[in-house]
Amino acid sequence: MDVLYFAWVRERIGIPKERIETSAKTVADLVAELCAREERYAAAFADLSALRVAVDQELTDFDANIENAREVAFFPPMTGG
Amino acid sequence: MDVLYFAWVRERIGIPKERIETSAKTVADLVAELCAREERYAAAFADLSALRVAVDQELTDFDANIENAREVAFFPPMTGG
Amino acid sequence: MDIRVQEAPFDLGLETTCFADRQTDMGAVVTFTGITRDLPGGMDKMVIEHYPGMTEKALQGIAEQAMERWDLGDLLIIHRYGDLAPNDRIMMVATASRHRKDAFDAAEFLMDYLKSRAPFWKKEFGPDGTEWVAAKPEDEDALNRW
Amino acid sequence: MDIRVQEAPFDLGLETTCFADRQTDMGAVVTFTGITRDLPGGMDKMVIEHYPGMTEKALQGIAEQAMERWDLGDLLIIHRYGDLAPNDRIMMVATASRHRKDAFDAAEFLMDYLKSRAPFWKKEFGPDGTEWVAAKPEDEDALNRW
Repeated sequence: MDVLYFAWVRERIGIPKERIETSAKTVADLVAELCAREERYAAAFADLSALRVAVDQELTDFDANIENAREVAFFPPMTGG
Repeated sequence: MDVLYFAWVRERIGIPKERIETSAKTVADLVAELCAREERYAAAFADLSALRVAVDQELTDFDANIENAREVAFFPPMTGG
Repeated sequence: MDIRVQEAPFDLGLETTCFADRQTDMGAVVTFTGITRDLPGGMDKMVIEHYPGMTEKALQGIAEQAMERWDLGDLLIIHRYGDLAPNDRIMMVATASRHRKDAFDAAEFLMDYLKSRAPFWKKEFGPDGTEWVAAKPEDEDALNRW
Repeated sequence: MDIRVQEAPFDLGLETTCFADRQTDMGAVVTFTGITRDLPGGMDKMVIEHYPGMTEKALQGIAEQAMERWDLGDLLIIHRYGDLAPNDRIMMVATASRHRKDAFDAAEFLMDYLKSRAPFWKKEFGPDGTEWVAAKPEDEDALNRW
């Protein structure tokens, strides 16, 4: 699946997008997997309350199932308008 | 004092403005005086709840004192905007 | 603060651009425009009567109230009188504020007051004759919010 | 319904004029424009990041909700991304309705949703470095009204 990062999440992790092979069932599982990988992920995901997640371009929460997802994106709260 | 009429009040009375010498103390006194004068005034002032009044260009009510007024205006509820 | 009562048409786009251009420290601009409706079987012409002298004072008073009640950087009111055709712009207001809520609330307040407290009267000329536009009870009610 | 996500500037006056011109049976047009503030010692540049694909879907969804909830004839959303200078127009919405209340409420609703639910992120470049604009708790609270 494609994993995308935006704004300071992108800056902290250092890349805008990557392809990840995972058997994670939920967004939270994926986050745990990423955090175990490298320090920069653990830093970016340190405070989940400061993050938002979209699965297949729909805003959702960290409990969301991602078993059939094509795209998961992490980003800070939006500041449009 | 100058007495002004607007919208359908002007049409019913037939003139936009007239100069009136009066000793009326309030707007209501002035209205009574005008109604006693001619049928067209009585017709225009038949339903005071459908009318608004301004004394010296300030919206007020029929109890307002007009002893020192320069200008009294009668008109239907406004429809600006 | 810019208040105009005029017979001539105004250029909505130009007025909106100029108003926004002169805001440097305001992040939010709201405009409202009232347009004569162009309906099948509707009116051919609208004539707006007003009370010269009082109109300007009423608009000035409404504008000052808005500037006092909200954190506004600027506001604009343009209101036409005289003859209008269907689809003509009758009037506009514009408000500028640092945060959007002030600009929105002030623009709504200005419109609620203009509707019922500014001395304008509209007469419509249609296929079935002429008619003075009646004030709506809900416009009077709208004032109670403020 | 017209929704545009673009890097290029837009002409606020022209967009407002065109939007108003294409309303024939709507008497009320409301616009909102967000402008980058130009403050002494403030930022030199803003960069807006967005999520291509999701942005368009989010705006479409917000617009459809507004059309369902209010009696609107039309609406317009334009939102820029990329580099903006102080005093640039970031975005605009326009709404058209028969009665002014619908146009006002729908425009406020669109703005409240755009603020917190459309995937845009603003970064400011100032004399003291760069900073991601933080979401405000009151913007999240504003959503609870609807």
